[in-house]
Amino acid sequence: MRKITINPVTRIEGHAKITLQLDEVGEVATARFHVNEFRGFEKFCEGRLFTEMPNITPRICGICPVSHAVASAKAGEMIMKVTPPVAGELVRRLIHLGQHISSHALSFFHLSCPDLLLGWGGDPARRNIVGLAAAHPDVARRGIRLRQFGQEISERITGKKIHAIGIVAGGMLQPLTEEAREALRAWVPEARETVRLGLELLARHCAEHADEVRDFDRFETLYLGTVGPEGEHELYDGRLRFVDARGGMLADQLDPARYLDWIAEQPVEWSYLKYPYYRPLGPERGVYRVGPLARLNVASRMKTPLAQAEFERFRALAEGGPVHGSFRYHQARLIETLGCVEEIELLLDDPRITSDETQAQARRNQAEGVGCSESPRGTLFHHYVTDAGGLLTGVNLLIATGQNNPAMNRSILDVARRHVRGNDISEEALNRVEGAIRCYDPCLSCSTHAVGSMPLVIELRNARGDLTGCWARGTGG
Amino acid sequence: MARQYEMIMRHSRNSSGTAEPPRTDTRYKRIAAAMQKHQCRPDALIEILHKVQDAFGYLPMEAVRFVAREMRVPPSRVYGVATFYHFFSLKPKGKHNCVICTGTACHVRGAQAIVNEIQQQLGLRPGQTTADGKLGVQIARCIGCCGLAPAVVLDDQVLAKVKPGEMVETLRARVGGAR
Amino acid sequence: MRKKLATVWLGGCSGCHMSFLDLDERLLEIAQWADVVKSPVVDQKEFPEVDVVLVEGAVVNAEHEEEIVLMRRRSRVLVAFGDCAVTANVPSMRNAWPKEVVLRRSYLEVPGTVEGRVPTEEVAALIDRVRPLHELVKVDFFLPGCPPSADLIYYVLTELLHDRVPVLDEARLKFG
Amino acid sequence: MLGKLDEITARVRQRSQEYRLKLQVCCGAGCLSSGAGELLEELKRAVAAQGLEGEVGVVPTGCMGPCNQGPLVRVSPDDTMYEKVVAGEAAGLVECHCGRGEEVRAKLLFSGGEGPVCERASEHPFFRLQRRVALENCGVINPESLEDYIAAGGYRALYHALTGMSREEVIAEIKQSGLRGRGGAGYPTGLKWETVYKHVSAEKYVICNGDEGDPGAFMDRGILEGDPHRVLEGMAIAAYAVGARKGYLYVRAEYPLAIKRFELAIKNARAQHLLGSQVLGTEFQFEVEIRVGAGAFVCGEETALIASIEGRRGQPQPRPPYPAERGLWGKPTLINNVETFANIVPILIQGGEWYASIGTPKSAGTKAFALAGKINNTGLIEVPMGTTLRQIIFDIGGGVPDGKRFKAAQTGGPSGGCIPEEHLDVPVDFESVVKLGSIMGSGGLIVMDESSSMVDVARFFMEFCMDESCGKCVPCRVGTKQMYDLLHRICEGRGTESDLALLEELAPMVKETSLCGLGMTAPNPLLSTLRYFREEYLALIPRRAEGASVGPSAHQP
Amino acid sequence: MNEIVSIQLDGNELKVELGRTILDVCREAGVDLPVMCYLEGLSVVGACRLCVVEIEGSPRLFPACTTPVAANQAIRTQTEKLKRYRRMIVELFFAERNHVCAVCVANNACELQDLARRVGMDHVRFPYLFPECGVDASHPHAVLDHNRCILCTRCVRVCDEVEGAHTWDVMGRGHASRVIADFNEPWGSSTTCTSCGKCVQVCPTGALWPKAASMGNLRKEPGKIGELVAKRKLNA
Repeated sequence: MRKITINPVTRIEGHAKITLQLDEVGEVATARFHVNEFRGFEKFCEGRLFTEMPNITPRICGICPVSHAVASAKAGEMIMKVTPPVAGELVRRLIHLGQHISSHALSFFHLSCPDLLLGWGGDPARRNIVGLAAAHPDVARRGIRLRQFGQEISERITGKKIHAIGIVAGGMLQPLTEEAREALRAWVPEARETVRLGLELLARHCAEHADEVRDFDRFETLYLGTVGPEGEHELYDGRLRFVDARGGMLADQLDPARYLDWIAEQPVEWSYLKYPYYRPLGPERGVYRVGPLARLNVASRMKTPLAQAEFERFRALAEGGPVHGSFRYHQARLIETLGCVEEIELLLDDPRITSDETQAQARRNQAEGVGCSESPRGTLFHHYVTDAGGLLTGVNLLIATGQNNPAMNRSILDVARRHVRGNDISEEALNRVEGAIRCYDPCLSCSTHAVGSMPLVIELRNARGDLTGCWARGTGG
Repeated sequence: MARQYEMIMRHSRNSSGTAEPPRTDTRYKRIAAAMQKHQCRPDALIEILHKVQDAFGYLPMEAVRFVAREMRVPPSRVYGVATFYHFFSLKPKGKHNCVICTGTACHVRGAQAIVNEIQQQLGLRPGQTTADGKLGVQIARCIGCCGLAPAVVLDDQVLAKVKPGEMVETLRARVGGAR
Repeated sequence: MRKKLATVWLGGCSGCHMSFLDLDERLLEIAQWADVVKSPVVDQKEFPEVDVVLVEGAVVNAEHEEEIVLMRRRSRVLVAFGDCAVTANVPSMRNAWPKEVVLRRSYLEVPGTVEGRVPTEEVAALIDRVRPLHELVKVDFFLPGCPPSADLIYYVLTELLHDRVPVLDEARLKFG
Repeated sequence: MLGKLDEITARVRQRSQEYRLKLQVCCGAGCLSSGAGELLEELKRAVAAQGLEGEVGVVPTGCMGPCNQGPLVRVSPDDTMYEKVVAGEAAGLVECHCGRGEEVRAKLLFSGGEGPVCERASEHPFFRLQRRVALENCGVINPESLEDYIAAGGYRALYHALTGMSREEVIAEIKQSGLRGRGGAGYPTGLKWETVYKHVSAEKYVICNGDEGDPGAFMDRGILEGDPHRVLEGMAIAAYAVGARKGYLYVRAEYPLAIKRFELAIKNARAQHLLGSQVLGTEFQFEVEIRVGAGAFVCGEETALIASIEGRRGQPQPRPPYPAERGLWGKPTLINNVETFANIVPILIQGGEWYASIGTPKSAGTKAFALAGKINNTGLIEVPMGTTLRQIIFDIGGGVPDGKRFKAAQTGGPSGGCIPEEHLDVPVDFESVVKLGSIMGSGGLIVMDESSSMVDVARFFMEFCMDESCGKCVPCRVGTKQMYDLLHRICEGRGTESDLALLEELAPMVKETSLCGLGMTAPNPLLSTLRYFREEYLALIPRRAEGASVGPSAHQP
Repeated sequence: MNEIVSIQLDGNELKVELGRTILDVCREAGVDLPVMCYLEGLSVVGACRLCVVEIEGSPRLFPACTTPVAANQAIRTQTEKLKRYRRMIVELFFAERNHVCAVCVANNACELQDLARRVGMDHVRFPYLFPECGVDASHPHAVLDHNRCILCTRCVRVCDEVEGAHTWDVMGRGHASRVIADFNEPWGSSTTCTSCGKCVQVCPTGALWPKAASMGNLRKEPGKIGELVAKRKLNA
């Protein structure tokens, strides 16, 4: 037996690595994705006041802080038994959509485009956003600006791009000013064009590399996402829908507050990331995926016309059933981004959004609260239990990337089995394995996240664990 | 902190409300008399707390509440004073008490070894009392018997030039061999 | 002379890196002065010498402890990048409990957990206390903020990459 | 009234003349804990049994000094002292010395040690090099007997002051004496009295500070236990001089014997009109109350002590206003420590000029020291200012036991510092000790030998200061904690050179910015050990990994 | 009116009234001295030591808040040493408890946070002590978080001196000191607290805050106490 260790996210960043265990004949027996990072929010939030959580939990992740803030605020609202005023909700939605845009833009333009446009076999040292800027300045610039638009929304409202101050239990502290509304409106056409460009790039890539795309893992899982009352795609305030691998409805319109009835988590010895599964089907058959691919697989439709058109094209890939190929995450991400831009435009046009009445005040009115929102990487749950004074006595956080963990492991295994054989590990094999992870855009700060190039090292180990060989990529060695 | 807090809370609940301390208890009578002597002047607070500790061996919360009420001193002030001075204890001490002097002279002559030995052999750290309440171990900053260093005060008796092993044996003998 | 710049991420939320990306088009300007070595190499032997390294995050586990020492050795200027690196910030909130208690909560006690167990294999062991960088290595420059704004990052990087010493005056210096 | 004092004196003297021999048994705290109480009774029994009752008196006294050798018995007027006399040896001793007139050579003081043994105790260097002024009655008279005190000349100074001196004259005498506060800071006592005197107020207070908190110091204990009336009389004189009618003795709860004896002294003095409304038949009135401390070193600080007497947390106040101006209950208050008050009576009796002639020009008089640590003759001594440490440690103290090498002397307790061998010949006075990086302090003197780790000593004192910090001001509250943690790290072998650098940066800040003396002096043991024994610190610091260090910020704006 | 004397403040000649404190004089002269424990309207405790100044001819440092001016004093308020010491004191504050500005309700409304910027504290060199501190949320309207308490005792003083309730005091000593309500009981069960909210207003950090507040909308008005006390004096 040999063991191969891959560190896609370098040892220096040290958050995650992959090990491949080979059997006697050199076939991949197991593939494991190890998350190295643990910070302990579930414990150290205990003893804090529940109203502080919308400012603490964003520190779980700097890429999707708004989703955490929103989930926290919603859990707080359940504890207070209060609903934010309309303007509060609309502004919050706006920021939330902005975050989806910036996160998705980051994933596609900053992280994936270098691969797509510079080629999988390009010089790893240049395969990053800077290298992209040199080779395709327009694409890079537009990608950067799309992300900037998303960040700008938060800044225009709260004064801060990351870890915004103002998302509170009960609504928002700040209204949207007329000035901000106009400034943001001005961005919309450009943003829409950039997403379209992204979709075109992706479509071209898929056409040129049809085999590769098809070849990417296509194992089947269940899907979880939130949907609106009519089953429409909904990021901010939907109810849970599970579909099975054939697209059949497993459960629909579930109250997120009862997430524990549907989702269980199993820790493993070898990763800080747990193995969640769809509880009624158990750990083996209950593997599900979340995130853009899942959301598009569970949704009956998109809320906006342009996104809907893309959605229909997307679903046609699988004749209306779920699209399983994880490479299609990229596409789903861009479709969502398009939907976000459209929805932002609608929100900015809503006359109610600039009202000063953005926050509802209330005290703690019940002990427990669950907040749920869709983060860019998937469905997010915050679950708080408070004492009489409002101090947290129990905190449970179910994070998007965590829910993709079983699927990511399966994806790696899937890819590795096809491309890794014995001692002969090709450059391409490394890329494939890495690519399998990147499809999910795993947020490993919510687990970890790599920015830019991801040099790999593979260590071959014999059965006793002694190092017998080492391949490194991205360092010229 | 939290644990301590809880403990104190339990005390306060036991004695909260209108439940008067047992006036018939002669100890309370003595405390009341001392307060009378000082006309309940707030400046006598420390003197009175000394009396309480004399009477009970420590400062029971009930008695502390009683003092605050009778002397009309704000509760937080009484508690602040009671916890400022190390001589006062809000916890009952042991039936037997072993006070290890850790003054300079005793320190350079090996007081720490006594503390360590007691901790290792009897499992008692300074400030702790055995579960059965038989033996309490404390440390003192300096008992002014530097000529006798290292010195230990066992039940008000000063032991001079104490050797760690012998000290443990003495303590075992004092509490009847109980660990 | 083009500089070599690295950015590294230890125990933090990546928010500082996101703020770095908020440089937006100024990223390309930075790229004119420095080769951005964004994800340095795995193997310690191959960690390149760099002129400036921005280190985000606190020292949370045993691997971070080794990494920060290595990075110090290979970097001319080491910048504690953001509050976690400077003060240990939010990750240090766990220091109020023994690490075992914190792990037990997340892997054995939280609701919904089935067959709870604390991860011990192939994962970096937590250290007893989360610490800021300067408790382990010499830090040349401190850039507080949660996260530091892109403008601030731009200012500091511009100065450092031009061999000047950035000055955080009252207007630029802020925790939180 | 003077007649009454004379009458008592005559009576006591006559009674003691009846005795051919007097067996004085040291009943200081040290000897008591070695069995002096039992010995006293046994001696009385032996005297009675051997039919010597009329000619041999057995009397308890306060601390005689060599605490290490207790229980001690002195035979007067033979000037013979016996050491380590256990109760079982009483009969033999009485029979031999009192009966047959033979000295018990094997039990002579210091015969168990390595140094000289003298038949006449006063010829032994331990006593010969001492000059007992504040302690003159300690170990001589029965501390529980007012009559003994009066017979030793007691309360005459008070009478003299009340009847023959104006308040200004008293203060002038004290000023002339050059007496400086014996509590540690060495502020001129006369000036202090004058300041309180000059502040006009219907109410003023005199406080005797007996909160001897320095670990390793027991001079005040010795005095309070051995000669309580001396302190009481000194307080009364001070009260007359500054215009106070009420006094407090603030004493540690750890000194129950001192409390008991002082209480008795107050009671007896009141009964003889030496306290109360018409003291010694004059218009002067003076009451004294005892306030028992409750275990807080910081209460040695004047303003904290006042807070404690007022029944509050013993936290110091910023000065100004000084207690002399606004002290107890906001009234002008004089605070001196026990030893200072014990010096007042001899100054008034023999004159300020006399007192000033003892000691050095800037530090007049004598100073009591408590010798302890790695030294042969531990105990309580009093020497003229200007005596060298070498004389104190090697001649009086008999040097370091077990053939070990002397390393350092620690003076001034947690506020002081360590003085190494090379400075032992410096004459001890307020200024010179400060120059060496220590302070005179209240008189605790701890000797360290080569086996003592000076870093450990620094940590010990820092832990003390950290525990005793009242928590009011930030530099002391947090600074002592930080310094302790850093020292602890170094002691445990986990320190770095930058820890040392941090310590050296923090210490001066704490020293200069703390609110009261505790914080201002807390870094002293650290700084002085760093000054003289830096290599011990460095030896504890492991060679650190390359690049791993903590340094002061390179780029401060 | 007291005697007028002349002093030198950072090299500038000034005529000032005897009996006033150096801090008063500095404020009037526009010299910016940092303070934490000092608050107009409350008794002066001189505990934070931030306002220490140098007076020529004395080796000691003097807290400006308690030291009265004297004729011909030459006062220095901004020497390098003072700046260094002040920065160190602020570092000690931060190292003492668990101040996490990023998630504190008082973020952007905190005197301690502002102080750090003013004295140029870019990091804390001293090891963080990470003490175990509780949060008391038992009061219906406000929260006490010991993690953020700097023991300035403004709350203790305002409660005693202005409100007259003396709910707050300090227990323990040294670095173990903690602000307590009554007999170290949950604030919400205090029998002396009048819920006047003054303590919350004067608290310089996020240690005391109204439950309804969130990061971003916390506004404290410690200055109100000075005004209140002044008005009372006028009326009396």
